[in-house]
Amino acid sequence: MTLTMFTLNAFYGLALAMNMFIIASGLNLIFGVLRVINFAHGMFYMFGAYIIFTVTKTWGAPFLVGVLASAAGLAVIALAIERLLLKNLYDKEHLMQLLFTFAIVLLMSDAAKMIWGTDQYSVGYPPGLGGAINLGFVLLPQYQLFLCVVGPLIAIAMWLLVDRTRWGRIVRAATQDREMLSALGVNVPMVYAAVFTMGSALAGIGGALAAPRVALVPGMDATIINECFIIVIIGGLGNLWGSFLGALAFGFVVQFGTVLAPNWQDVLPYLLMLAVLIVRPWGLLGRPEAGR
Amino acid sequence: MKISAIIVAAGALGAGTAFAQQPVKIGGMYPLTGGGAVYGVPAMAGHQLAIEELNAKGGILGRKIESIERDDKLNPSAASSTMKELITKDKVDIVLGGLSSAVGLAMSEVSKQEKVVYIATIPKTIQMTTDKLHKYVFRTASNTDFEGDTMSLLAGRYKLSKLCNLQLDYAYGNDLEAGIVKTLGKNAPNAKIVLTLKPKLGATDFNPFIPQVMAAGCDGVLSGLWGPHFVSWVKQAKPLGFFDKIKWISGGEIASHEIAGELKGDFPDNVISNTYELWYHAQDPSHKEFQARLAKKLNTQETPQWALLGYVGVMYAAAAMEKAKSTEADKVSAALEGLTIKTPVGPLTIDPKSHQANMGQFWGPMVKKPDRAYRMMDPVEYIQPK
Amino acid sequence: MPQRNQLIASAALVVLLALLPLAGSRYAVDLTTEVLIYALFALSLNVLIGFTGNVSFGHAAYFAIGGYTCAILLTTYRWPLAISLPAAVVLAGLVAAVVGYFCVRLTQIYFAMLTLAFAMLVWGVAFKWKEVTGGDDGFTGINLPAMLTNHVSYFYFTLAVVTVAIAALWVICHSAFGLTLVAVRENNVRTGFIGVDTRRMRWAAFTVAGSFGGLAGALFGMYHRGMYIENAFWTESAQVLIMVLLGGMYSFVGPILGAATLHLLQVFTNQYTTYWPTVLGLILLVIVMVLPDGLIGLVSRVKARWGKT
Amino acid sequence: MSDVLQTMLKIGGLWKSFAGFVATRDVSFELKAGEIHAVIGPNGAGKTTFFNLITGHLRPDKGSVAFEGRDLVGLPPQRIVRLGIARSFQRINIYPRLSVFENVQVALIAHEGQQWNLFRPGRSLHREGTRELLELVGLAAEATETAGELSYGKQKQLELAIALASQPRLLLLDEPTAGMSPQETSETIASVRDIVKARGLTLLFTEHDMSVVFGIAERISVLHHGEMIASGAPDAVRNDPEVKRVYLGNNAHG
Repeated sequence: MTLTMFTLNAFYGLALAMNMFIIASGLNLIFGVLRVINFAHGMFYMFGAYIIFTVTKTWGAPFLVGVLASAAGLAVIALAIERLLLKNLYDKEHLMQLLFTFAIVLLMSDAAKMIWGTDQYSVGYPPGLGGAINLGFVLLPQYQLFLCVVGPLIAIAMWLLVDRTRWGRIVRAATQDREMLSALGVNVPMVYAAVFTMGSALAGIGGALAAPRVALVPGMDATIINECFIIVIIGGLGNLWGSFLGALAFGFVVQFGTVLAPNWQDVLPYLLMLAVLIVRPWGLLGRPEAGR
Repeated sequence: MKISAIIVAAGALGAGTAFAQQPVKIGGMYPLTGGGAVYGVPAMAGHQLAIEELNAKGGILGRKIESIERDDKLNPSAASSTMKELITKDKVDIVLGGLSSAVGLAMSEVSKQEKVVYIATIPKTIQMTTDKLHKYVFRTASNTDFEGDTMSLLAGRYKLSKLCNLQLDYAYGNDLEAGIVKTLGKNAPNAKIVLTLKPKLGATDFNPFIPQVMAAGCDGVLSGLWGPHFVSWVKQAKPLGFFDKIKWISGGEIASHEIAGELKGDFPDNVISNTYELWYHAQDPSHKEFQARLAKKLNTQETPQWALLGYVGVMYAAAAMEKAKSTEADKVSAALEGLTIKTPVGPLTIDPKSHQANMGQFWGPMVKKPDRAYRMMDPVEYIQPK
Repeated sequence: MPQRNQLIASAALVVLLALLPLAGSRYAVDLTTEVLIYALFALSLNVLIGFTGNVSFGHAAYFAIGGYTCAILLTTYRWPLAISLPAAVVLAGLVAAVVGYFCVRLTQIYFAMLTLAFAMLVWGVAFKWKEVTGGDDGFTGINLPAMLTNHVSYFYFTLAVVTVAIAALWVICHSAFGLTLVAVRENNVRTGFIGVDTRRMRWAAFTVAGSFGGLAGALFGMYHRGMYIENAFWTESAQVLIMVLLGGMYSFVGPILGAATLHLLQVFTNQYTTYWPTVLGLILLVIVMVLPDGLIGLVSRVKARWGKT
Repeated sequence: MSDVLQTMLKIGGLWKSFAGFVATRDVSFELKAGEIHAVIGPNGAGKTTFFNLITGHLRPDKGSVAFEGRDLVGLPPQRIVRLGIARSFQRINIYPRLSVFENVQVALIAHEGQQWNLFRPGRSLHREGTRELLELVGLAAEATETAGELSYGKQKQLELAIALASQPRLLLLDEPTAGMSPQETSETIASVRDIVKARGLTLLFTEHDMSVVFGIAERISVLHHGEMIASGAPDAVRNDPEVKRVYLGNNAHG
């Protein structure tokens, strides 16, 4: 591999990692606090992509407005789902929640079909980000550079929010002991609703930011949900920087793995997860859950 | 002897008139949900259009047509069950449709067991009409050999020398590659494949492949990347100036308006590809007529190409039943062999040996037009296999 | 004694099913064959989920291994069914034992994701090993013994095999082994302190589940005369998981009910609307919101959970 | 089976720390067969950790644990149980969704190594033995109830029955009367002592209630901040100045 190729691959791996991180971080947040395995997260991602399509292409709004619309749209959808339905399920079996999110996937897939039909769509790059930057020995696409900036920004913002604010302390406490928090007078249901909304909005942003790079088609939710779970799991459940690390591992393994061993590309993410879980059963930065 | 013959004839006549009340049942199966719906939904629209037209003219053999439509879910086992259901519960006389190779082969397997004719209208895998050919399976779509042949022909015509072969890593991609390799020496003796890459089916990230193609110094790419794969590739490769130097010859119908109309200005230069049908291509009156009716049904002038495939399948079924004067599978199968019908894209004939129709495709370069926001094929050439 | 009633009811159901072909509906016979196979598939998974408390996201792998093995032995190697079918079960069980060895070191979601990873490897092998499995074209044209090519005879064959397999699973689930599995599910730590190697118990449960899953897969492949890589895909694992949850995982018969309900729902809604996902989604929602114990909870609200007979 | 004067459990130089916090500091300890031995100490003294180290729930950083001359370090709980050490837990640790009867039954199945029997119906096994054990701890009337619905005191009794089902020679009870009323406490203690003596068991237990401790313990050991500061006969411990200072002094009058 020449230096040019290596640089390019490393860069692409990073860009992929950042795009995946943005989506997976929301899933991680929801799982970490609510302990809900949200199968609908991929569908939220798809809705994020479709919403930015409608807002920027059909209505002609600027790209940034589209991203915000995707985030807002998913926040509203998620809040409605949480307040109307999901909030009644926290005390039930985890598996019932899983069945619930699967039902949401089915309903939203048909909703998408009714709203957007089955055509495939594409979203243009935001102005000024559609080209590439020439470093002399290598060309780097601007949009991917942009993702490489946005990803860490989101990570830092989440870290500040969760680690440095009162609200964040409550959220972290909620992951530990819900009853205790409730006894302390914290409105736990509101914390849950806020976390679910925020995590889902991140899926929307992830979808919106992925939209210029990929074709928008029904079914685009299917693989993304597995990949997000892989990232969250290999990073360590509920661990923000774990997910960041997990996304980086995912990005580089998929990028370099696909170049070097194209025959394995279909199962690369799963091989990565296998390797991590066998060596570190609780993920890269995860801790074993005490007892039971 | 004579008397018994009369009795038999009378019986047959009686049965015939009783039968005349019964509609002809045509089963149609396409993916209508999930990832395959992009193609399945328009194909089903064409399927329905054909049945509406036939019914307006009195149906088949004077009997009304009853259309029974199902989602094949892009899943071979589910499709197999559904097709059995159509045969055993709904008692269909013939089944049409399918999209993916695996679904096509699964449906072909059911057709073989149940002795019901199946016309594959979209699946292209060559196996269906070679190794796994049987009496009841027919194909009115193109196939990977035809497509590969035309692609290598185009490589020769554009005097390409260093080629990169870019196929999706699954049945269609592998078969198309075989079709190209088989004919390249004959069609483009000066061309050489210097690099073969196979991204996975459903890939959305082509960054591991794009730099490799650019670094290989190819002057042309022979690609089987269809639909969303092509769109994603374009979105990721174009910022690097990928299409400035490299000529992209593609199967997989990426020259269709569904893609060009969506990508608009983002559709790259230097693309030569195919499509089954072109709404803006005035070929002959029958095509214009078809296009007008389809536009009315779908409420858009810019109709998708896939409708034609569903439409032609039904027309073939109808013609075969008329020719056989029966809906019995054995007779319909016999009638389909060598049958020629008129279609919106010209006359088609099913080869009696391979059960394959000589379905051609429109081929040509995609070019900017001053008065259009999207690219169109110009000049268009309808290439039909010999 | 309720157990006796159960036995009589089960026997009556089997007899009733055996009479089904007399009704003359080929469609009903085919549909029932499919339901029987899915019922066995769901029951096999429930050995892990309901009895051991370990959720597998990769159970389709063993279904596929069983299906492909039986198909390949029958067709490529022309082995008789009497050897091919047991061989398929054994191979599925062996692979489950190997995979299980790694998976049972983990618990909860980590366990689930590891099963998923292994299952996707199985899918990858089925996809890439084209010469043997047919790759993504599928393995079609399975060579069945002549006596099973008729749909009625295949139905009886399936009914017999599934009945025996379900009876075997019933015995296993209600054995000392089964009761100890429930103890592992209810309290893993405590079970260690009564002298049980809980990891080995879970490993054994994993292997049992895989073996019976393989049997279901073998029956499935022969029924369709084809195995496809989609049968090993994670969506298939999700589907059987939903069957179990839908029916009720803490009951032995729950998964049978879930399998029948989900499969028939999918078949029937597909006949009426292409918006079958909405119909299915709404039904699932109702079940989740109103029937937390799955369908079996509706059938026997009065009955207490596993533990009281 | 074992001589009354024989050492049953011998612990030497045991250390355990969690992320820098030392929970067990160089603890050495001996337990004679047949004795009733209490481990006391204020909350957080490391009593439960000490039990967990003996029963294999935790692995010591350093030190040795020998049961009847056999090294236990590194053995998983299930192996240690099989050697003859059973325990109860400070926080209720039963099978809340199984019936009371099944709670004990499954422990008997495990004790007999029948968990690998795939054919014998589990519920038909050890019915007699289960009934006897339930009677022994006074739960015969509640046999068919769901364990999780029992009163707290009765759940504690059930724990005892589960522990006894393993037919241990050494019984470790972690706060067997925690959360019980004085009435329940005295009943429980009386029954525990009867059972232990009748079956010739050795008992090691932790306890908060000093009247219980001094009522039945033949020997007492005192843990403080993970260190074993005293060990001996009740009177000797009662009068130990160090114990008085750090523990009894604070608690008895506080």
